[in-house]
This record gives sequence, structure tokens and C-alpha cells, in this order.
Amino acid sequence: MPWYVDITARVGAMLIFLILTVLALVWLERKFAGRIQMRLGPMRTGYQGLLQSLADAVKLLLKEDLRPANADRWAFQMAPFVVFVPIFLIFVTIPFSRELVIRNLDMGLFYIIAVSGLSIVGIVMAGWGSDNKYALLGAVRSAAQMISYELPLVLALLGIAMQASSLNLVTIVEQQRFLPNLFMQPLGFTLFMVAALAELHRSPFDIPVAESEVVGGPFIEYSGIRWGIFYLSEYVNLVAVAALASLVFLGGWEWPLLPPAAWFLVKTFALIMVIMWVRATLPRLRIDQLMDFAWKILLPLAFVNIFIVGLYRLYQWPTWTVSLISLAMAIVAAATVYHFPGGERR
Amino acid sequence: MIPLEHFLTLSGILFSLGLFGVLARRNAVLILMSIELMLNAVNINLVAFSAYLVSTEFVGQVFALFVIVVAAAEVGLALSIIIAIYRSRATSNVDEVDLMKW
Amino acid sequence: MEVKGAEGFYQGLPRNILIAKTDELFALARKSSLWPLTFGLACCAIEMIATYMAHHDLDRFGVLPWPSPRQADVMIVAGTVTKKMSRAVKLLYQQMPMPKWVIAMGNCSINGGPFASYSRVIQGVDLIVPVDIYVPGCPPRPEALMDAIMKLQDKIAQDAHRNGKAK
Amino acid sequence: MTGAQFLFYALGLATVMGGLGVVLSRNVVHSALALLLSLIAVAGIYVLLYAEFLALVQVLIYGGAIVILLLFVLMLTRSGESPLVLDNPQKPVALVVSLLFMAIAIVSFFLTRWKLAQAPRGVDFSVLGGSLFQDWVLPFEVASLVLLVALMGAIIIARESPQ
Repeated sequence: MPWYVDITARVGAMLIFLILTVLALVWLERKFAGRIQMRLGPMRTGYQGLLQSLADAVKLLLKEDLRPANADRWAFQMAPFVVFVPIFLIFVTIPFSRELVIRNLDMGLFYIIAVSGLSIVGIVMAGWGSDNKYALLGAVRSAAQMISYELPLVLALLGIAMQASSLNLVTIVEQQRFLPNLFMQPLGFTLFMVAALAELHRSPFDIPVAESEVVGGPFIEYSGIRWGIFYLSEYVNLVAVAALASLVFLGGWEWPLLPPAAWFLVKTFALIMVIMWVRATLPRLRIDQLMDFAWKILLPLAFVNIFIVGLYRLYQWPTWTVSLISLAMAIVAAATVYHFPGGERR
Repeated sequence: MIPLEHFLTLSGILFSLGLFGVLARRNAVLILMSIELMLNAVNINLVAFSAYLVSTEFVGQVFALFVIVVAAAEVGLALSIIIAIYRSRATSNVDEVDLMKW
Repeated sequence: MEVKGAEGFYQGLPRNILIAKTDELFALARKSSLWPLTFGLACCAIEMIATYMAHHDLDRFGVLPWPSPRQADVMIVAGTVTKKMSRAVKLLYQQMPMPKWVIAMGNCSINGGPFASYSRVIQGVDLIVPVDIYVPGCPPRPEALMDAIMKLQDKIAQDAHRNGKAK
Repeated sequence: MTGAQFLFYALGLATVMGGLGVVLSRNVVHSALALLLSLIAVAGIYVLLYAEFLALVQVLIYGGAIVILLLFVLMLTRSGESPLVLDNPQKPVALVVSLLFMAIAIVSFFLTRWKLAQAPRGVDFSVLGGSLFQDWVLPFEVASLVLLVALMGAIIIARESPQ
């Protein structure tokens, strides 16, 4: 098989998988949030509303594609793709099992961190190009939030990389055969999940797209298929973050009984359900609370996490001490946040 | 194999583009961007040398890394200075901020 | 769906073979995913909100309120449209992408209702935007709004069917 | 033309187009986006030079951070409504100077006799890391100090009301 056929087949298979997963996730989220709020969720479109997201997708494809008269043609029309492509590129190196991967990169973890940062530019392009004050406000909020929360996210992953002495995701997973990193670094996992929620613009950090403040944020002026691409990339990003977390913290496919890829998907979807649960439960933060939380709580904790892992690596401490210290730190941090919530509005 | 000179030519073009930007632009942020272009041109050179030239070490890559670090620090500082100037002068045009020149 | 310049294309084809069926298929998708614009003008809005809420749950029909007109399909005019507000309502309607529909909810938006003689109140929202479904009541009960949405779904399906057949 | 060569010329074209966009565009935000294009293409060129780690650093630092900062400041300062404000009267001189420089540089690149190695080669990422933390540890620490000082300086300079 020539290499270009191989690559096209792999990328195409991944794209189709992602689109189907996103359709399923949209339905799942609406049903799940509905059940939590004691409603039923979609019922009429297909059995239990199973075709609901398909109907939404077809409708969006057929909608009129509007461009505001004063919008910047170039930035406005390119933005959805600038957002989607980096997020899709993450999946190039996410292994579903040892063999089931488009291309296993030696620096996979670093690659994911580097590439995922690019999509911020697309959001800023959308916000600025729309020529709409709410869109611009949302984009600036989004950029500030994503830059701030990228630091704890990257530092939490750094702890994993230090422990595994590798950036290769397959190696990292194989080292967790007996003890997933979740039990090794509960603090790192907590930091990662909280920062990931912010990166995903998910509640309680959905300030950039807050309907009641900025009316949908950077995407406000988009209609039809371009808006659909934004929506798609938000969900693909959700899948990417959950997949990454399940690889580096939950041990990916390395559990017995089920086939490897099935374990991976089970863990990923469990994490996605947790994220949806958080969304259906918590109210939104204020923007100053958001920044305070990133810089004053998450970032120092991330440094503490790295420090603990460094001590473990340097002095060869037994594993359980690290777990205990990490867990204690996570609990102390949670208690601190609980007792001293964000400052007063200035 | 791509000859080394082609990489160097690319970096030369990029550097002169940056030079042109620095000399011809007025907006401070645009000048900063042009400086970034020049730094990148230098980085291409360093990395190309480390890949192509005879040496047991790969100092070029390490240096490029340091250049990127310095560029990041420079952008942060310069942008804060631009914001401070904009606050007091309501402009980011470098030709209007020439009080210290005479 | 109104597509300018498409008539010639349609005319050259025998009726009912492909276009009509795809139109009906598209209508099926459209009617299953009616996203209304989130806004309320007066007391009818309270009933509308109650309809979105857990007990009645418009999400069952695939109806999901959306804050930006660019992503909305349906405009539910719930309440009194004053002259001052009419410009905003009209602008919002114009900002919505085709295809779009309007539901006039409550007596005020049908013909001015109790304010029919007031000069500062629009005597029916159909004077400024084309209305597809009227829901009488002051305010209508949530069941009435749900009925209106189902009527609108029927209308979308019938329109697609009719467009395929007769011209 | 091999794949690598094709890739090199495509990336080189993207780099130069991006650079032209930066210096010629009449809209400052377009300039910033063109800068991003140029920098990402440079990252691709690093990959062709067997410097994958550097390419990723380039994407992370420039794409994720520096361009965003530039866009931020462009939006905060709202400058450059008309192209007259953007360009200097010394534009022709600048054109001559930069063309002259380009000519000299390219001619000297082709005239110099380089001590070429057998084949272009890269360095393993772990070797690079080891060297960075052993041979270059002092510059590395100084660089981190520079970053810290720059960070504090930026905060102090840009702060609204020093109290």
C-alpha cells in the first residue's frame, strides 16, 4: 500500500469516528443533562431521540451561511478551520491501543500540548473578524482563560512525563499496567481535570461563551455549517481531553478482560460523563475569580506536584508515600477553596 | 537532499523582510512582529548549521532554543511598554514617541 | 426553501423523483430541530419559560433555545410588541438565517390583545414579520405552545410536500 | 523533485508569503495572522532540518503564546486605522536597504565554502535534553532568570495604578 493511501485511510477513519462520536455525545449530553434535571431530553426524533443530533447536523448543513457586512471576510471565513484543524491534529498521536494509532510520535505528549494551543488563534480570529462587540469580548476572555489555564495543564502533564521519563504515549500507558497514575498523582489528576474544563470552555468555566453575558461569545455571528464546525470542534476537543486524561492518568487500554480499545473507550466516556455531570451541576464563575483561581491556586499546586514527583524520582521514595502526600495536598487545596471562595467584586 | 544554501537563502529573505518591516513601519507592535521575523531567520540559520556542518555537537539547536526564550521575554516586556505608552500618550506610533531624541 | 434561480433546474426534471423526496427528507430534519431564539417580551414569556422547563420539557421535540439569532430557526414572539421594541424584533428576524419561522404567542402579538387601542403598541406582530403559527390565549398555557410547535412541524412537512408537487 | 524538496519549497513559499503579509498588510490584525502563518511554516522547516523538538517549541511558544499576546495588545491599543499611520516616510530607503542586505547575504551564502558534514543529521531529543541540563545548565538557568525578570518587569510596567 503506498504511503499516501495509508495516511488518507487512517485520517479518514479517524475523522469519521470523531464525527460519529460527536453525534453520539451531543445526544448523550442532552439526555444526561435532561435526566439530571428530571426531564426526558429528546424523545420524538427516533427511538429515545437517537436521531436528534443527526437532524441537527442536517439542518445546520442546510442553513443559510451568513456573513455580516462589516465582518472581515478573510478572518471570518477561515476561523472555523483554524479552530478545528489543530484540535483534529491532536488525534494523530492518540493511541486507542498499542497498534491502533495514526502515528505514534516519540514526543506525543509535547506534540499534543503544542498543537492544542493553536486553536486559540482561531477563536480570536472569529471574535475579531465578526465585528461584533460580544464576539470580541468573548474571544478576549477565551484567549486570557486558555493561556492562563494552559500553564497548570502543562505542568500537571509534566509530572506524568517526569515519572514516566518519556513523552511517548504508548510508553506512558504501558508503565501504568499495575498502578494507574491516578493513584500515583491524585493531585496531578485533579489539576489536569480542572484546567481541562477551563480549556474546553465548559461549565463552571464557560465564561467566554456565557449566554447571559456575551450571548455565545466568539461564535455569535456564525450560522449554518461554519457554526457547526465550531460546535464539532468543541466536542472533538472534549473527546481529545478525556482521551488524553484516560491515557496518562487512568492507564489507557492496559486493563484485563475487555479488548484494549474497548477499555480505552470506556475510560474516555466515563471521564466525559463526569465532565457533563459537572456541567449540569455547577454555576458559572466570575471572570476575576477565574483568573485568581488559575494563578493563585492551580499554578502553585502544579509546582508542588512537580516538586513531589521530583523528590520521588530523586530519592526513590516508595510509591505509597507519594500517593498519600499528593492526595493530602489535593484535599487541603479543595478545603482551602471551599472555605475561602473568590474575593469580593472590586 | 536540499542544499544548505537554500535554507540560508530563505533565512536571508526572511531577515530582509523583517529589516524592511522594522525600518518602514510606524506601529510599535508591527515593528515587534518584524523583529520576530528577523529572530526566526536567525534561528533557521542556526538550526541549518547544526544539521549540515561538521561538528560533533549540535550547539545550533541549543542556541535556537535560547533565542526563542529571549524572544518570548522580549515580546512580553515590549508589549507591556507599548501598553504603558499607549496609556499615557494614546498612541502606539513610534514616530510620535520621540521626546527623548532631542 | 426559497432558492432563487433554482426554478429552471427544477423545471427541467420530472416531478417527484428526486427533488421532492430530498426536500421532504430535509424538512424532516428541519422540523425535528427547531431552535427558538431566546427572548421574551412580556408576561407570555413566563409561560414560554415554563414550557421549556422540566415539567413540560420542550427538549423532547428537539427544541433547544439558542441565544444568538444567527443560530436560531424559530422566533417565538411571546408578549406585547411595543413600537419601540418593534425595530429590535424586526432586526432579530432579519438576522436569522433562512429558513426561518415565527410563532406569535398570545393575544398581544396576534392583534394587540388588551392593548388593541393603544397607539404605542403594534396591533399584531404580523404587521412587521411574517407569522406562521398563531397561539391565542392571555397568556396561552404551555400545552398550547407545545401544540403550536407540533403544528409548525406539520406545516414544515406539508410545505415541503406541496412544493414538490404543485407549482 | 522528492517529497522533502517539495515540502521545503512549499514551506519556504509560505514563510515568505507570511513575511510579506507582515510587512505589507494594511491591517494590523492581518499582519499578526500572517506572522502566525510564517512562524508555523518555519516550524515545518525545522522538521525538515531534523529538529522536531524545536519545531514543537516553535509552535507552542509562537503559535500558542506570542501571536496571541500580539493580538491582545493590538486590540487593546486599537492602532492603525489608516495605512498612513502604519508606514514611515522612509519606506523607499528601507526598501533599498533591505534589498541590498538580501543581495549581499545571499551572494555571500553561495560564495562561502561550508565545511559540510556527510549528510544532514539531527540529534535525539533525549541527547538534546541531557546536553541542555549538563553542558548548558548555566545559560539555561540564566535564561529562566531572564524570563522571570521579564515577567515581573512586564507586570510592573503594564500595571494600571502602582500603589
